[in-house]
Amino acid sequence: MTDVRELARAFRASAPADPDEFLRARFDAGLAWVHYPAGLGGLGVPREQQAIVDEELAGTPSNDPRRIGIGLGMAAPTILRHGTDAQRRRFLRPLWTGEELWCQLFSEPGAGSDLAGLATRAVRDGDGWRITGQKVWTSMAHRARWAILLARTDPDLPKHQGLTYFVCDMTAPGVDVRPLRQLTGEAEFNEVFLTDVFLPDDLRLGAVGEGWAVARTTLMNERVSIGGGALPRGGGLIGVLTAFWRSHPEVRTSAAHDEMMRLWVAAEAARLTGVRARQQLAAGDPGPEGSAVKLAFAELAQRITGLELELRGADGLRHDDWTMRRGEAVDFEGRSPTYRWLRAKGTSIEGGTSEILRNIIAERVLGLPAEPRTDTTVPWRELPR
Amino acid sequence: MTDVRELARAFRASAPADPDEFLRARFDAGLAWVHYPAGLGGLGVPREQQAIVDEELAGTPSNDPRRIGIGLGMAAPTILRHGTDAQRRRFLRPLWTGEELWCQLFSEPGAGSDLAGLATRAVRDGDGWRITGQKVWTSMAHRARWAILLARTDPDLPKHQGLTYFVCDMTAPGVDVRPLRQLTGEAEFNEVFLTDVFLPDDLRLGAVGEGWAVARTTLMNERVSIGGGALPRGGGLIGVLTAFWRSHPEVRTSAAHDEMMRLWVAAEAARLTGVRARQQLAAGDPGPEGSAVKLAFAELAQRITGLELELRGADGLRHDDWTMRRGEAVDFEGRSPTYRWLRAKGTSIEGGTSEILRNIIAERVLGLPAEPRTDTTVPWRELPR
Amino acid sequence: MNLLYSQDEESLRDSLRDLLRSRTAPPDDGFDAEVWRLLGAELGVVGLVVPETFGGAGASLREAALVMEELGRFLTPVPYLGCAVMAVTALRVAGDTEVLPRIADGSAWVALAVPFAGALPDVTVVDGVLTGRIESVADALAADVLLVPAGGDLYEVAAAGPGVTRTPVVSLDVTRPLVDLTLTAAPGRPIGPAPEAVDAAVTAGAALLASEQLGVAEWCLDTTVEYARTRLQFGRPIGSFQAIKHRLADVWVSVTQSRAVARYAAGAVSDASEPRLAAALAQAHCGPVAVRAAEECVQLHGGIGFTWEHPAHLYLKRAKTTSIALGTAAAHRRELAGLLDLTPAGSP
Amino acid sequence: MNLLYSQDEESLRDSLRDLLRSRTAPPDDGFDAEVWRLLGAELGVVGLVVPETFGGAGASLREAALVMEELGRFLTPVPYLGCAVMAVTALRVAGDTEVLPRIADGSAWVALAVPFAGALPDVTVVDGVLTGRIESVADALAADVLLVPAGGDLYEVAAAGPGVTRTPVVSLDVTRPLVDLTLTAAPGRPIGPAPEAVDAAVTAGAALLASEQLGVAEWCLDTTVEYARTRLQFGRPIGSFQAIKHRLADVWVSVTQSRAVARYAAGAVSDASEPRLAAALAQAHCGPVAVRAAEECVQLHGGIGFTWEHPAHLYLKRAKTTSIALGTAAAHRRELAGLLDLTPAGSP
Repeated sequence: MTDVRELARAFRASAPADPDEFLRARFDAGLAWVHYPAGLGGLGVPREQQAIVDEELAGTPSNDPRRIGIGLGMAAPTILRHGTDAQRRRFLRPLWTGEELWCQLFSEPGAGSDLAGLATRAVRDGDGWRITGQKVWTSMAHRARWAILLARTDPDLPKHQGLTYFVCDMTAPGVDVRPLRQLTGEAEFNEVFLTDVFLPDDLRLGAVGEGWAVARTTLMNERVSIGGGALPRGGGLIGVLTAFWRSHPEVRTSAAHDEMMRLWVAAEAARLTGVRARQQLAAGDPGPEGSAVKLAFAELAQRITGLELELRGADGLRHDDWTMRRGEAVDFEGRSPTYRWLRAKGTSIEGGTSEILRNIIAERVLGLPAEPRTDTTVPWRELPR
Repeated sequence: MTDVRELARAFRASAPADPDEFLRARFDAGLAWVHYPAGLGGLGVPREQQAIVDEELAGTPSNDPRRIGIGLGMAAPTILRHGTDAQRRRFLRPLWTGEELWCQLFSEPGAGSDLAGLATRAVRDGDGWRITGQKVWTSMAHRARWAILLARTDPDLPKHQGLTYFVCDMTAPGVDVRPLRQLTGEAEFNEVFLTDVFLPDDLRLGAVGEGWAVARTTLMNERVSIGGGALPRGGGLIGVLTAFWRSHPEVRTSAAHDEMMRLWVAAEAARLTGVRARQQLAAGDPGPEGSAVKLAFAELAQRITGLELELRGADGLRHDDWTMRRGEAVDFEGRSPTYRWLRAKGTSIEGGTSEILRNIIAERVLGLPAEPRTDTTVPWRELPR
Repeated sequence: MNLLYSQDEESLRDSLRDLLRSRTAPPDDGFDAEVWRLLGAELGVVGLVVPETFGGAGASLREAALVMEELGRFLTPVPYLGCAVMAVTALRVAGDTEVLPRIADGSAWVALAVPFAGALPDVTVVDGVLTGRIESVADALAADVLLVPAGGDLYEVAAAGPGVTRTPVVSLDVTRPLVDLTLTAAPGRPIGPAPEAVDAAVTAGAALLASEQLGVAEWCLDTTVEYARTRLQFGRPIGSFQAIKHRLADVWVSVTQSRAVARYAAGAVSDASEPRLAAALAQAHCGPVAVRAAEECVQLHGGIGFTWEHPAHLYLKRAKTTSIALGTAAAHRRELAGLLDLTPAGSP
Repeated sequence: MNLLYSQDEESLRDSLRDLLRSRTAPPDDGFDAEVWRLLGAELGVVGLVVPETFGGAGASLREAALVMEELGRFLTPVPYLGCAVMAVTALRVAGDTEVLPRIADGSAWVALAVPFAGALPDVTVVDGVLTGRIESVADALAADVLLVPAGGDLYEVAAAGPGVTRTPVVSLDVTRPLVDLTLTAAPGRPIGPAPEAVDAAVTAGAALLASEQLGVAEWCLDTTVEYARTRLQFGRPIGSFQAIKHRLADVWVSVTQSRAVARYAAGAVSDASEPRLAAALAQAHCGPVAVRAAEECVQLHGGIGFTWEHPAHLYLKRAKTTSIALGTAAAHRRELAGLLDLTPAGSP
């Protein structure tokens, strides 16, 4: 059995100093993601052992997990599972080191919750494909080298069957990235217009027509990653609120006190649920509790930030800045109270709306019967749009 | 134009003293329900003029509106609209005077919200019909002389088309009324078992197969009547709660204070909505606001009575009496706090569940599209049950 | 009290809609001068509550509430609340005879210089000149006249005069700009006693703000219903999904209640029957309803509702700020408790 | 802290379910003597928390919490909370050596004589005899021994002895009877100091009541889901309607949270890390969740859920009474605020 701690210590002892080189060397040593196969940044050992590596390599160069988040959380597991050997070798190393950033070209203006209804077309052209369509809600598209892309290759098949999954070259001609401004005033996301973009066939991931199955791998990993990291008790948004309460005796009213305590209890219950979910995962028994955490977080974020504005009274009427900016990271704790409140409205929409999450819980967790569907058996072309 | 006030004064001057005789005479004078036709207890004048009659006849014998409620609110308008002349003359007078009580045989164990799915059969037998089936949630069945009854005459037609509406003779052989005990411990309602009950054809109301259209008249009138009467500000359940608060300083906490004030505001908003709905009705412009009143009342009743139990603490753990009794009237204000809390759970189920009411609001008021239906076009016999 | 709209109100509503519907793109500076002129000159609604003796229409606050409702529905950026409702009420109670005619004839935008939320700050008067700072004042951006409560009296101060500095604030509600006012020995003309005047103005403002909130909530509900009827996902309109239906039905119920409450509040401040109670009830109810309607509007629009491009966020910001302005719902519940003798815990 | 169930706990759960599942019809008097005997004799869970020195299993309150969860799920009418959790905890803290063995060997049903909700009444002690009245005591109906806090000490009082009157109360929760106790010069034997003992017992009771509430909520959710899967209306299962789905999904989310919170509370009173905080959190969260799950159970069953015949009402009554017993959620939120230094309004 591989002694991961030993390997990590040995690596650290002789690792290069330059951050980029360090990360490349760490990948090559199999210490990037230990549960990945040898040769692809891992050692083929259980995922839990990553903690040992991280402990041993604490303080060494690392990548910003938010910057490489999409690649790490969504593209990498999909490439690992559905990619060819050549694709794995080409993409995984620079993805992990952060030398190549990734984005996701899934959602479309007409296909949000109903992702499988998407209209972006991919048409055969010699030894490759021509892609035309419009994608939205693409974070990092303006920086990304690659994208994971879902497109329709056969509109005469039912919606789930005519899709194919590609890696999109974001530098290819015909890729037009435009900022998408949100209600916070800044543009954290993009719209991506694809006009006759040529992708060679070796950028296809999985078989033609198998796009939905490949995308499910991506989406499952998105949901797992969204639960977020472990917070200490009273951390996160509830910590911001209680800190404000403690430092501003003049805003305290008895009604607000009870409302704050309700939120504290709800936040702590949600936090403990996350703790328990991670314990289950570590025990090799991942449950559906992640969905509960995301649903609860969305509601809590909105209620907590809303109460904070009320407590602030006149100050709650004032914003800091409406100028159009690029916002690349959500920062609930460091920014203004009005930003927090506005940005929180997105938590129940992005990464699967709360409505879709409730459907999933009801059908997959509780086993309630599906609604009668009219859209899954007819050719996509004939669906009302 | 009929001078209603004049007529009422003249009638009062020479009316019989015996209560029953007084009511019969009042009916015959057209002063029962002035908007009904002459000869059927009315004068054919606008409904608003009833207020003049009631004012002039204040203090004279009257019937308990709760005792004759079902007859008055549901059977009478249906008989008036869909009955034959003979039926109107036979039923309306003793219905109004209260000499004959009515009940409603609509709901069944398998057909609650989906009333049109009911299974009680009516089969031709000579010059009449044989009825067999089971009905539930029948208040007053143990006292009623007559019932309005919906039964299936043709199971081979789609569900809404095979129904016929009858007046059921509650004294006929084969009618078996059994108390239905509720979670309050008492039996306010009944189950009614109909076994081969013979009803002559002249007890059929409306044409064979037209039962659903006739029933819609009944149900529309049920919804109108459920809005309830006008309460003064701070009356009803919120009045019970605030009276308890005022008289029990020891139970006051700041959290409960704000919750009580939320409920006060919600109750007053619901009350004003009822006031406005009645003003619209009086102005000849009945709107859908009655549904808003019923939905809000159900939720309020449950929240207010729930908070009262919490305020009462240890006393909220104690009930008064679980012995099986017959309860004929809902009494939210006169009974124990635990009774109130339990009985309030029925307000969102009886007379159309809150779920069905929301469907109706969404589709009929807001014009949202109906869900795909699979049950309205196939023969009733083939429906899954 | 009659809670219905009168025929006159219904035709006023029609005229307003004709005007406001055509002005959809809000100007960058949060003030639509042309609509403001038309509301004064063509429709005569700016001077609606100004007595006829002073050139106004001599109507009641009920009619002004109808105007507020439509301004809320279209989110029209004009200072109607501050000028036509609050300043006029303050001036009438303070016994003014000089400023009211200028509001009625459209020659002056008058602002009551009080914070849109929070307590009245101290402004000192020495030898007829005023000094102090009043933050987050609404509807004062380009006002001609400021009505400043100071030392027990209400003063008329020329907004463009000496000693007056207006600093625009970055408002959360981009359609209702706020300013910070600094008075440094600004000359003022006393009009009359301030406390009752300001109190009446704030009460009338809170009561009529409920009608604005009703208009906001109605727009949100109507817009969401329309979207739900036409947006297709999974091969059918999202409004045919029962969970969406039920949530919109719940919004409809609370908007229906808001209509009754807002009408009641408008009536109660018009006939002065119980203005404080009605205004507190209105703000305790209608503010949260508007916030919820706007939140559901954003949520049920999905991604597009979260964009800057779609107007939903403007309504969300308006709903939230008005639920804080002139007192939060919680503050109004506390006031109601006092008026109803529902003593809080710990009180004797 | 580990919030999962251990393998031992899972097999204990299996044994409990085998036993409890077969006892569905609750007895009329609100006490199932046979199950109580089997829980003691066969499964040995009545003495679970009694130290091994006194013949118990020497297990922790975590395992007892698991028992509470299953008793809540099946609504088994036995005095486990009062005897095996609260009395045992009080006895251990008070330093008892005599009563604990009788609980462990099943020879005594011991009840802690405190009100199930509300403040401790005064019981006076004069010459070793106790006088006072304690209302709404749970799990004391047929108890052999009463533990009575009086004059600073905890006393053992023979329930069938002289001077003790037990008056059964008509309990809202028919599956957990209450009694009013009257002591009139009842002889008592002092065990040890009362305040810490009672405090620890009430804290442990509140913490473990959360597991009972979890079991209640789970039963309600499971039963409603099963009904929604099979009840047909409009030609399809009602559970295929999206509004029903979403409400049940919301219940599932809060029950999932209750599980984490209840496990945490059980752990925290077991290792005494922060019992007060954990118990307050547990009651602030799990009580309301159980009430809501039971309310949805009644509502989504429609008419049948409103009948006496269907067990839903038993769970509704249990959920509501436990949300009041040992402190309401609001009271626990107040306590939490104190522990977290989140000062309420008006405090210095």
